[in-house]
Amino acid sequence: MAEYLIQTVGLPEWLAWSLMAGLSAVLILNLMAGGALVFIWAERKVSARIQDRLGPTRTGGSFGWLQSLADGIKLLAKEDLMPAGADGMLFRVAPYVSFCASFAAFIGLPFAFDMVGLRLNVGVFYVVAVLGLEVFGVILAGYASASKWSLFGAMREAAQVVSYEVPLGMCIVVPVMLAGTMDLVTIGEKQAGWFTNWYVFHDPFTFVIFWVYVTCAVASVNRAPFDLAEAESELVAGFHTEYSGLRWSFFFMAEYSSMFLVSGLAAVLFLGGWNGPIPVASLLGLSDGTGDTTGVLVRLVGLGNLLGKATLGVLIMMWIRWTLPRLRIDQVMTTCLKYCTPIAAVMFAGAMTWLWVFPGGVLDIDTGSRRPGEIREGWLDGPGGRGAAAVSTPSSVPNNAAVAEVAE
Amino acid sequence: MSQVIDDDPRIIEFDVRTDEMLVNMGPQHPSTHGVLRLVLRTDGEIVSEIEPHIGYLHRCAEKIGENVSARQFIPYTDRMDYLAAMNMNLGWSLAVEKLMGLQVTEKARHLRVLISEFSRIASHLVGMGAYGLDLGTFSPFLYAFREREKILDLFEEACGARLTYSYITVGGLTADLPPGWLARCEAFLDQFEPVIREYHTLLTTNAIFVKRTAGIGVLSPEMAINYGCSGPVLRGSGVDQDMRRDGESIYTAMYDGYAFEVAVMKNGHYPQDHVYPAVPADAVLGDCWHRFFVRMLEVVQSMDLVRQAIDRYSACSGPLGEPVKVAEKLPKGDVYLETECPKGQMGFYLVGDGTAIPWRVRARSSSFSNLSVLAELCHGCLIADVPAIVGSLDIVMGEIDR
Amino acid sequence: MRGPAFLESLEAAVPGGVVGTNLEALDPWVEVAPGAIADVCRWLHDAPETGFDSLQCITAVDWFEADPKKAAKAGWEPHLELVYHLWSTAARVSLVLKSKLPRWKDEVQGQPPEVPSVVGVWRTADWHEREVFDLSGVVFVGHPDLRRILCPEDWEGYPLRKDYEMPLDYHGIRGR
Amino acid sequence: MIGTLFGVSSLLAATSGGINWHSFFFLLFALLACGLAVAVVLADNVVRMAFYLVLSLGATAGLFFLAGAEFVGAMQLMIYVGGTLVLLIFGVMLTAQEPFVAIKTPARDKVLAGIVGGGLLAVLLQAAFTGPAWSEAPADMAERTLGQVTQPSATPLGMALVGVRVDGDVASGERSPADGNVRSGYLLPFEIVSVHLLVVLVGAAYLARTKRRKAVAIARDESTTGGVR
Amino acid sequence: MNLLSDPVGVSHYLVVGAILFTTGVVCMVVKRNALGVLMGIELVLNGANVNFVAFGSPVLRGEQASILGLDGQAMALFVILLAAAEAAVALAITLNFYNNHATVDVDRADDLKG
Repeated sequence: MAEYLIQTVGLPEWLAWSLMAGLSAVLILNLMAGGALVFIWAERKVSARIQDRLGPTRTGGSFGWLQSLADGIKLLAKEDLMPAGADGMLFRVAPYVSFCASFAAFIGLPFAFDMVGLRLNVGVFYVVAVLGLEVFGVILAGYASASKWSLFGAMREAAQVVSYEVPLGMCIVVPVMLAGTMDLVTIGEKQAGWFTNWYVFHDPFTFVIFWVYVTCAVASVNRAPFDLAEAESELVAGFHTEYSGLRWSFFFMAEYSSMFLVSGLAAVLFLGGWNGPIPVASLLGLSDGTGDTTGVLVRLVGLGNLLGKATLGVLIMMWIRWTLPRLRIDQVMTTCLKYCTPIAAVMFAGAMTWLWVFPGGVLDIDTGSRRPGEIREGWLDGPGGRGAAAVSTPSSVPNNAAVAEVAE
Repeated sequence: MSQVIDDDPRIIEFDVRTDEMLVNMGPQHPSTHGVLRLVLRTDGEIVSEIEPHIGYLHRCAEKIGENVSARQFIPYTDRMDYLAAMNMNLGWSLAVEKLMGLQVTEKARHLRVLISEFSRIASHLVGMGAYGLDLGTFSPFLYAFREREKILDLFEEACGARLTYSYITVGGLTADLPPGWLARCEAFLDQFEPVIREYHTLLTTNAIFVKRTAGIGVLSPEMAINYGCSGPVLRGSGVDQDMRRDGESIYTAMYDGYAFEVAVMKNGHYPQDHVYPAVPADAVLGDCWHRFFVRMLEVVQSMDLVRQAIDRYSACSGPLGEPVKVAEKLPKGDVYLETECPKGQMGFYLVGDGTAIPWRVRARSSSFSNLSVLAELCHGCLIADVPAIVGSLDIVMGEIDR
Repeated sequence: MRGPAFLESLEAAVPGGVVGTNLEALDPWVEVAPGAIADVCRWLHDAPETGFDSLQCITAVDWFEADPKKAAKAGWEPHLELVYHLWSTAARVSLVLKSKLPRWKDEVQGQPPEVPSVVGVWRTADWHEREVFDLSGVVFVGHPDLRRILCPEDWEGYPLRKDYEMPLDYHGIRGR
Repeated sequence: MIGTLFGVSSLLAATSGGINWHSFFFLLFALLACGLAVAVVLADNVVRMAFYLVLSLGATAGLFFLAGAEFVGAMQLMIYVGGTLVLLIFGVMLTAQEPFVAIKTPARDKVLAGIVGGGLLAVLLQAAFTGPAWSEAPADMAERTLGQVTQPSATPLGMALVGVRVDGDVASGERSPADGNVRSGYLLPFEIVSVHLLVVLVGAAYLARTKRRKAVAIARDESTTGGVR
Repeated sequence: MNLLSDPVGVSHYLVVGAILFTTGVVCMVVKRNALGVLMGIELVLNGANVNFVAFGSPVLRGEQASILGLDGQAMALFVILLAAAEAAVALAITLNFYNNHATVDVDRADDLKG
């Protein structure tokens, strides 16, 4: 599209690129913010239904679907309070740090084939690394608030997130190993076909490790039963005790978009990414790899698939939250160090062995579509594979920190 | 070898050198059940000392009692344990009746049993739901309040109020039940019985719940008695004492002919008259889980009592009797009577000087004594355990501060 | 062991402790000399045949009549009465101890009377004695931490005394 | 702010005929990295120092991404920034008590350090511009779009770490594994680093472990340190 | 020279590396807080890393870098790993020092002084 602007409209190159960069950034930002609004509304409705209530019913019609927006306006109008003893600079910056980390991680998450903010060949690594920075804002907030409850919340969060990164990393390594690449787009691509190609069903070990991933993901985004950093019955509100108004809502948005992100990551890594359980498109002889209208339409369906899977993940997290009591800090650490980490390690070894014993896979149903293993990082094979095509045609990879083909 | 070292008092363990921190939990804190202020001295997450500060809800009820007549004091008793106001009314009425030597009619007796046991269910529902809230799960709270609302609806039909009833009063009750009430009550009980199983699934037997409560805040029976604990807190420690069975005759006479089990672990097991969930392996007698479980059992026992009371009450043909006059003179003398309220033994001490207005009124509240054991229980626990322990004591600040 | 036999053994254990009894009252009571209250309680708690292992309540009753006409008819001298309600969980019996104190120590207005603390016997006495100290103005000698409990720490006066006057003003809050 | 940015950039573009986006982002990240590094030196509060340090390291990671070292960049984010995070936490823990929030440095030390640092910087800068080849960008730089990855780095890096070289002269065909004179991979260093990390983990755990000591010894210890707790 | 339009070369990266290195050294010298010194070390290593990456960068050096291959990046990786290890040990030492002296002021670490 940038080329279109340059060639047809005649814009200067730099302007075209910056326009596209801005558009992509706006798209991702809106996905985050809009997603957060939707999820906050959904959380209210889901919790209400779980608890025999109705939830919001008035604002914006019978389902109260404008409730989050109304809340947002209320938060905007609220006074931005800061405790007298707070470290002003850090206190003000902390919510944005959290939010930016969450936002930056979205850049690496593919929403459909090649619909990605920036296609990195270390995609998974990047997403996990950046997501881990979210805790940074929380610690700063806890420290800067000059409140003991905030400090407790921050220290809990730090201990918890740093610990859970270990099993989380091990879980993520397994799909990377199966795909032979850290490129999220290729990982998603390799799970094309019937749902049996999804990595969660690849072998028993990946099935187990998927659930370990779910546990660790819930813990790393601080959702119940691991929401110790903001445990309201113990720490008042934890790290955001002293926050109000817009800054508080930034934490809130960061939390919800992180939930969405880890769910999306789970979908890409384990649940086939943008590929539906039944390869309708490839059965019809369509491909999402082509640049024409059909290709774009198929990709849009894929986008729907991925968003659906990610939303399902978020809904499950809500379900868990409104059902289970909260764990204690030592029990959270025990869960991580004594259960998740060893299980993840064993499953990792198991998956490795499996790959060695059954290199072609056991449940290898020939679907007529691309088979797993056919797609490799192109530069090793030379031209031929689709991955190669994507890498070797520079024009199709707009390279900029935030330029995306989402815009196409 | 290592055992020897462990026991050597001269050897101490130390970790990172840390400073102790004073943290104020409350008076405005989500899990202190009202306006309780706890000053925690913590080393990191570990609480080394805890000091409760009370009195934020002190309304001079005892002083007021010296200025109003015995019947006029009834509304003030409502405001003590406002979650089980019926039981408070009953305690005061019985104390005054003991002083005056009154005997209520048979019908009033059964109605009092019915109402006070029903009120016990309502109170324990709050205790259970709020305990879930303390442990970080929100839904059981609303499930509990859903059922409690139905009980309050029934109370409203009977006396017109939903929280502060002033229904049971000196000499009887202010009104008889409206027609059809008993049928609705039975319908509620039938509907409520399976709901208890849901509570057990969501809380009592939930793995995380058990992890959070089993072995936490263990209160030995000796300590419980020494601290004057009563009610579910005492029975949770395995002390078999229930004023409905062991109390003074004027109170136990009310329960004459009623069959119920005292919810306490005797001979290594809880009563077996109904199917209850098994005690988890981690639970130690006297810990938070047992205190919670005793409450859950009492709900079932109270349901049995309510059913029995419904039968007896409907079998009674006599009059309900009239309450005493508002300005009825009290005889000279003093009485003390403890009744078994949902939170524990509520005692009223009353000194009459021959006028209608008591010379001295004293309310001994169960939560007051139950809370005083908190400092002992919380020694060395984690911050997250503090709400768990406070919640398991099931205190009501209105009763503590009076 | 009830009635007279019980009193005899109590008298033998703490000579001079019991100064009067009323076994006909609704709640029969034993009057104990103020100085001996801790010893009596200790004996009642420890002695195997009694075993009053639980203290239910401590109450102070202020016997004071401001109106001189009524005071003349009252039939008692102004005094404070401490009432202890004991309970035995094993025997399931209760016992009432009473003890008469002067309203003020050494007749000095504002100087609360003193009585031995029973915290060493029952830990629950801790808060109950604090409450009595707070509201009725009795100093329990030997209490580990005798502070006001329900009223603010800087509150003046003892609200449950019959001659207590509500302050006109407390930190700018209108009292009356 | 974004408006200003675009305004400035379009102004510059108008004067010089277009922005090189690589240069633009390089400038952005370089200024951030250097500015925040200076802020680390100037800050007194440990937590603020750590905050600046993390941002500086993050900006450096951005530079790595720009230079085509994606894996190193991600690694930097994950490990370096994560490691600093732990520093930060300790900073918070140790400074939760007032006296240690800021340990002031004498002005004399600052001046001295400034002189030494300035000299060092001068030498280094001079060195940076000595190599003529270093100063000029590759010929095709201008044509290349910003951030375009010439070749993925993660897999060859991983292979190099396990001892197989597929990059450099092997990729360009100057040498081949068959010749037997391929430069070695990094298997040995990799192993050493792994063992090293393990040793460090054990050692750190040992150093910071819960210790047992006789209470008498503690008392003496307290008296020598003035019993400061 | 217009920084925004001219292509960036290795020298530019070297300048950044030099500045990071120098600030790191100054930080190590100036700070009395043990954690501050640690941060100085991190900055120094980071500056070195910038140089490694720049020299090995195919983007910056084109054909010249292909001889080096990924050596520069591999070196940077090892530096990062060792820095992490160093941070762990240094933190443990700091913690121990704090346990014994109740301060993190390195000027107080003079137990060996005669």
